[in-house]
Amino acid sequence: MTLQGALPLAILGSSLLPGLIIFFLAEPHRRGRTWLNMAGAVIKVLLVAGALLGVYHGATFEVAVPLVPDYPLLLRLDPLALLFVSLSAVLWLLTTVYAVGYLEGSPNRSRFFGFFSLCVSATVGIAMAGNLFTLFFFYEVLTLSTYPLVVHRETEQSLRAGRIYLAYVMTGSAVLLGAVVWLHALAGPFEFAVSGGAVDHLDAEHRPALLAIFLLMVGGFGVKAALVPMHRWLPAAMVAPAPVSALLHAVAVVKAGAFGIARTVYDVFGAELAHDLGGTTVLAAVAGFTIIYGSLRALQQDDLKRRLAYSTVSQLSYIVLGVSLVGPLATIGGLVHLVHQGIMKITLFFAAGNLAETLHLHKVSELDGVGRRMPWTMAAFTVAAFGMMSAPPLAGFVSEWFLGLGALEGDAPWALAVLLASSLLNAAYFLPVVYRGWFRPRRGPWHENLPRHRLETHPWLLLPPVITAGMVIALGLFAASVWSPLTWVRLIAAQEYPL
Amino acid sequence: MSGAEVPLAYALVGMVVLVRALYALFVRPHLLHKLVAGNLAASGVFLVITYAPDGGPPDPVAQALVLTGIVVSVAVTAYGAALLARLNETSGKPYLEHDHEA
Amino acid sequence: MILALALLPPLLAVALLAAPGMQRRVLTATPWLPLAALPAALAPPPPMELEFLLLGLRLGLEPWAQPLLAATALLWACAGWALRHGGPVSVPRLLAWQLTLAGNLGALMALDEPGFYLFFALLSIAAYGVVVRNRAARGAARTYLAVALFAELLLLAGLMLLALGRPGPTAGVLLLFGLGAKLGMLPLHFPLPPAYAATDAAGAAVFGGGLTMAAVAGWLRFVPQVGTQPELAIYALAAGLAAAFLGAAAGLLQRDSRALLAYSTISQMGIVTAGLGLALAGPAPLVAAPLALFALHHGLTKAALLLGTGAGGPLVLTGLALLSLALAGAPLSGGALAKAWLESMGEGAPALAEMAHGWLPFTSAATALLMARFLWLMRGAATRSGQRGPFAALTVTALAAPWLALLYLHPQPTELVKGWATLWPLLVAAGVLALAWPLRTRIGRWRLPPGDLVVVAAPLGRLLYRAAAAWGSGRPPRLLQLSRFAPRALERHLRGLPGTGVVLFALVLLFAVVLALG
Amino acid sequence: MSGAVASWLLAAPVALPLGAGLIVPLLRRGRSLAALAAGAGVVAAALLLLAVRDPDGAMELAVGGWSPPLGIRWRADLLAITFLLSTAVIALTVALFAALHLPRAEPALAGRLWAPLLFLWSALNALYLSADVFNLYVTLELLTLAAVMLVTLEGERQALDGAMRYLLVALAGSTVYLLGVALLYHATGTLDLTLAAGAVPGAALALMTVGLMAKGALFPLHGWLPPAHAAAPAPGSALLSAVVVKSAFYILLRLWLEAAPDEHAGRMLLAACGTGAVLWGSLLALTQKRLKLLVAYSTVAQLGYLLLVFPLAVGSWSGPAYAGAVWLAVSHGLAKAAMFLAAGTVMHALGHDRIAELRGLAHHAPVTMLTLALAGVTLMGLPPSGGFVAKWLLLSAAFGTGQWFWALVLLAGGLLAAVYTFRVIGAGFGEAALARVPRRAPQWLAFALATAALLAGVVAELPLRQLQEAAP
Repeated sequence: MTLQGALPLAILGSSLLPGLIIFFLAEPHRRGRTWLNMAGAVIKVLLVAGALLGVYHGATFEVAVPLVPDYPLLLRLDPLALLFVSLSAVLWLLTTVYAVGYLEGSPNRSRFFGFFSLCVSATVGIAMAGNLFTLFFFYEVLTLSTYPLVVHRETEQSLRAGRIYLAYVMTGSAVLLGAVVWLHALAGPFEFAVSGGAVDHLDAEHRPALLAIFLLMVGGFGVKAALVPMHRWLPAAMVAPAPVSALLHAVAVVKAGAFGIARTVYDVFGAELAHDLGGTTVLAAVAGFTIIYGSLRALQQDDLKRRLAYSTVSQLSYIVLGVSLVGPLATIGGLVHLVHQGIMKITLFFAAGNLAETLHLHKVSELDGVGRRMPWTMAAFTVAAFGMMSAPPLAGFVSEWFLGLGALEGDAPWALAVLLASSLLNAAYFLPVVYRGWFRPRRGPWHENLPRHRLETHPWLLLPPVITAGMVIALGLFAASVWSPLTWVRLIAAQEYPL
Repeated sequence: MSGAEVPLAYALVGMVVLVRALYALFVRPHLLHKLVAGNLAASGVFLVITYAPDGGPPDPVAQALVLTGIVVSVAVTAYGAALLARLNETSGKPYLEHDHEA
Repeated sequence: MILALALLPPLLAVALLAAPGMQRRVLTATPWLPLAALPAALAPPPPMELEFLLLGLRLGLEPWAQPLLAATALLWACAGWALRHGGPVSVPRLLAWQLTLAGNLGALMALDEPGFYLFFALLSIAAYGVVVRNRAARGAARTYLAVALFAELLLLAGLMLLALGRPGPTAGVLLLFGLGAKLGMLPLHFPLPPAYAATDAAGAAVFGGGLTMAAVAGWLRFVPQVGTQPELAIYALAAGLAAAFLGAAAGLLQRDSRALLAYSTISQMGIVTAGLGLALAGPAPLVAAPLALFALHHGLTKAALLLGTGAGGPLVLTGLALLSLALAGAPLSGGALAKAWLESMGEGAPALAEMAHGWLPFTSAATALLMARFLWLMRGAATRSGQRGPFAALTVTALAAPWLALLYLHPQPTELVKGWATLWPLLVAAGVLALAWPLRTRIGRWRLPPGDLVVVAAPLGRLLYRAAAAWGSGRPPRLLQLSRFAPRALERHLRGLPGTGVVLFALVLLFAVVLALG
Repeated sequence: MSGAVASWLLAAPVALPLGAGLIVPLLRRGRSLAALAAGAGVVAAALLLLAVRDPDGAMELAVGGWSPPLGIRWRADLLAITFLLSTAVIALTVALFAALHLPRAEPALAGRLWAPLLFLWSALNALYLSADVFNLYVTLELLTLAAVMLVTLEGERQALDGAMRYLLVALAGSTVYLLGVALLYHATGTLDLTLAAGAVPGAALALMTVGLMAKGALFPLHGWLPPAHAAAPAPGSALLSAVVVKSAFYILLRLWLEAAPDEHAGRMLLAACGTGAVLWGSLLALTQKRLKLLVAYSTVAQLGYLLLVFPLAVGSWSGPAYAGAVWLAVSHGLAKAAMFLAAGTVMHALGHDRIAELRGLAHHAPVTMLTLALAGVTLMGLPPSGGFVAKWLLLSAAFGTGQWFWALVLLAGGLLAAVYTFRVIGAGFGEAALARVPRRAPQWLAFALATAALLAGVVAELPLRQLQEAAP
């Protein structure tokens, strides 16, 4: 096997193997488990860094494992794949650190970390998938390996959440599977096109079928991307432990949906065909509605995590909107938000997790004056929140800037209006949190959950949000630099829309 | 065996026996009835098998089939009888649960 | 390089505030931090590209922007001085102060759209922290922030259109309101008076001086790019003049001196709006300098006045009187010079210009009356030590700076020195005052709540927020419970032998038929 | 290779279990060892058969030198070998499980299990190898007898009742089937499916089909299956659900795809029954209160999937659809066996199998929970399971032949399977003590089967290709 082929497999294995080993590790082996996790995560980051360098210099990494006749398991590292892979890899490393601190002394940790690594592997697999078959393959693995994490606490509430999660997501995948197979029945086996669509060679009488397939596929992915009205599982899934909410329900799972939509539009149908079919128009409308709806619902939540969840619902559709507003600028905006939203949202969830874990604070109305008790956590939260409001110079602003330009470029001023209104709503539901934290005095003593540290909380809990908050600033401030996601996304857009 | 003609009547009778027997197998509540009916039904089929329109030489295959068939059905019936006995002594009545009520 | 240097001190201060125990030192240093911008303002370097920053940040200063930067720096220095001696300052407020300063300086220097938006947004959001210094200030601060955020989005949309190379009436409107909110442009003016009234002298000075100059700079930098927009011009002109007079009128009915000054800002900025309207009306390129000069004069004077509201005492009162005269455009004052220069504007649309110039003197008269009322309110203000120094310093600056700026910007400044033309409006005002004097008690009883519209707008906003937060909070329907549905009866029949028999016969027939037909 | 060895290879799968079955009851101890030895022999033989088969043309053996039509002819083509091998793997694992599990769980049964189990196995192998319809009848009868014996082992009322029900329905079914055979013989003068190909009269086909449906518990003749399978001891129900019921499908496959290639209307009807099975079976699985009944009904549903192959295996798609169906049968067999073995462990651990009271399993028998979950993945047809690749092929055929409604059935069935599987998984979470802590080794055996079902999706490429080529 050549290096070209080995690298994708190695990237996949770096989380898969530790995960499988951890399953069979007895509960007390804390050290071994942590060591395995960290080693896997670090190795993955290094491998991905290598891949980035390689692809940047034009190398191609690809490997095919035969699975079904004519439908191999195809792993390929193209720029779009790497965008998602590197996001997952970096955030996995941080979340692992966080999770180790978070689950200190709680039961079933082997099960937790085992499935956690499995989820990450599945996500990476989705990212690297070179054809629809592979994409669906890992998409389903992700679906299943997430369930045990949702129900991890094993309370009645979490089991119910698990049921809801499955009900929505499995239905979505059934629809997706049908659509994918239907498409292959029309077009035969194909890989993702490097530029343009893979099925745009089909002749005109297939148009109606293609539109139907497009909508079904987008609908199928849309469940994980939490497009309204298929979003309800996400807030329900918030009963999961904070690391899960942080990595999976803010990044991996939901992004898998958004990423799938991006693949569908760009590399399966091709932006042009998708646009001509009228599919993207429908998609854009749904995304726009979701953006506003999600923000409004977020406004209603007093439970911090639920508020964040609805905010995720809204923010994810930024990506979908960017993808569906066909055009280079919108593409840049949407895809770069894939990264930016992930980092901002994970920061928020880390922070929320810290509040809950350290001081047993779950509701927005309980946060008065917490800024004095946990300044670093609240600072991280504040930075990310302002990022979500797309305030410059934070990451969110860069996304919004290009999305807005894209909306105008695509003659969809309504989309710009939606984005701006959403920013306003984001302010409406994030600022109260920030305000209570910093400007309101706390009445009464804190309910201390953890043994008091010299720091405001367990260092493993504190480090990740601070780092990601730093990234939120850096990604915005240095957006124009060579190593920013923005530059990378520009590369992709140039590939999709050769001028 | 002489090459006597086996008229269609045999086959028809066989059919009738089969249908009637199957009916009994399904509807008669007593398990003994059911088993005997099952055996009869098989015999009906054997009649159908032996049907040979034109006299001609006897068909060894058909005879082989019937012979084997008889063996098999006897075995099955015997086992069924044994089972019935056990069922009868455990449950006290030679009927199937929940069937045939109302 | 020195451009970027101007921004460093406040940002460093922000970083330092994170370290425990540094607050005290940062507060001490606060007055000196803005002065780092002076070199950039006085020795303007060529524009600099920081292409790795944000979306490729471009810093630079047009000639007219240099005096504005210098003035802003001095203003912030004095305000900072006042802040330092104005009693305890909470850490969040100090933080907000530094961020606002950074935003203010940056907005004056950023040439590219995203960059300008960055600093302007920083300015207007952080300013919230400057206003909200105690419980009493919360309401005013919230109203300010709500409108500010809304305006930010308009501004963003406008800048996007420019960045995309699609200037036009839409972009014009968006920019006009997006920036105009800071200038009390109707109808977005209502947050200003409560905000001025709620914060302390130092904070108000920043609002009245720093924010206005930054916003005007934004106008002068970006609005010209939308080209000639006659309709927009008419609106701007009308809105400007309306603000000029209504602002003054509303100000007369105020009890709180700072709220009054806020209305004066609304009125004065109305003049700038009208000037911008003239610029939009005709094909002639916008001459930014006069408006810049006016903004500078108003900014410094207004800031000084606001600082004065925190000081008090007879000496201060005289200073306030001088400043008031300047604001009213008394002969040889900065105001007079600026207005005189404004007269030269609008050759693109003579008719409009005619009309505008006709009204201009009366704005001075209105201002004069307003300032008289202000002095009347201030007459018994208690002396507060520690606030005099910054007031004095800023007053001197405010009276001198316009001259220096004019010397720098105008080829023949002497042209603008006018005598009678600037004097008679004051006399008119004096006359009106004399006539109204007997009625002073009655008029004194009339009053308008600070931020007129706010009494409607704020409750309306709260109502909307509540409605949004309450809407549809009922739980969505649960999933269909399949397990409820139990087709056991039918299954029992299928299990029973009779049922099986029926099915078996039926199937045989069915298959036979189908196979016979198919 | 020489004919002698070939004939030995063909005879071994039938002879070994049969012989062992006859000997074992006479042994005083070491019964399980003998049985396992015979089982290992069968596995080896099956593997050898696979290794030495020549891709074009099947290996044949005229039993006792008599040639058809009078004699018995055995034939091992790829389909037969596939079923032989999968059955062998499943049966051997089940036997191992029985050897490890029963002595502790149900000592009374430990000895009495082997004879019926081995006869069953032998009859199954004979059935796979038989090429003519009458032999199939005989093997089916023997199979039924052995199966009924397995059901009766527990010996209490439900078991005997279920067994009797099974016996009677099977008896009726085989009689009807035999009538079909008679008609076939009169019409074509032959009993060999390959010789009768294309000339099977409709009536005969109808009778044989319905008879087989009764024996194979294909909807709507499935009524006897749940009570019977649920009443048998774990190893028994595992074999019954995993392989025995599929023997009927195996014959249907040969009957419709080899002997009656162009009966499209009839195929539609079969698929319609399959649809009924999928929906009805899943629905009842949802309503069950006992784990074993739930698993049994899921078998009813899964058998329905298999029937969908008949309308799909047409034209250029016959290859993929055929391969898919066979692979579905194989992976479902593995998964279902795993599930029933796991159910056995549950029974042992809790003393009951009421779904509502499975709490604590996730903690104290995690391997068993994982087994149920993995097996469930195969039933749902999700990657990376064998069920998934099979479903992929069937779906492709459905869309490729423009029969998207069968695709809907496939997808809906997967969803329903998910619902009832996760009903069980969800119930297993939460903290509670178990009546007995089950032994580890048997659990790992069940787990191995479930994993095999999962891996059946990863290693599928080669076998699927070969099956496609071997498709009739």
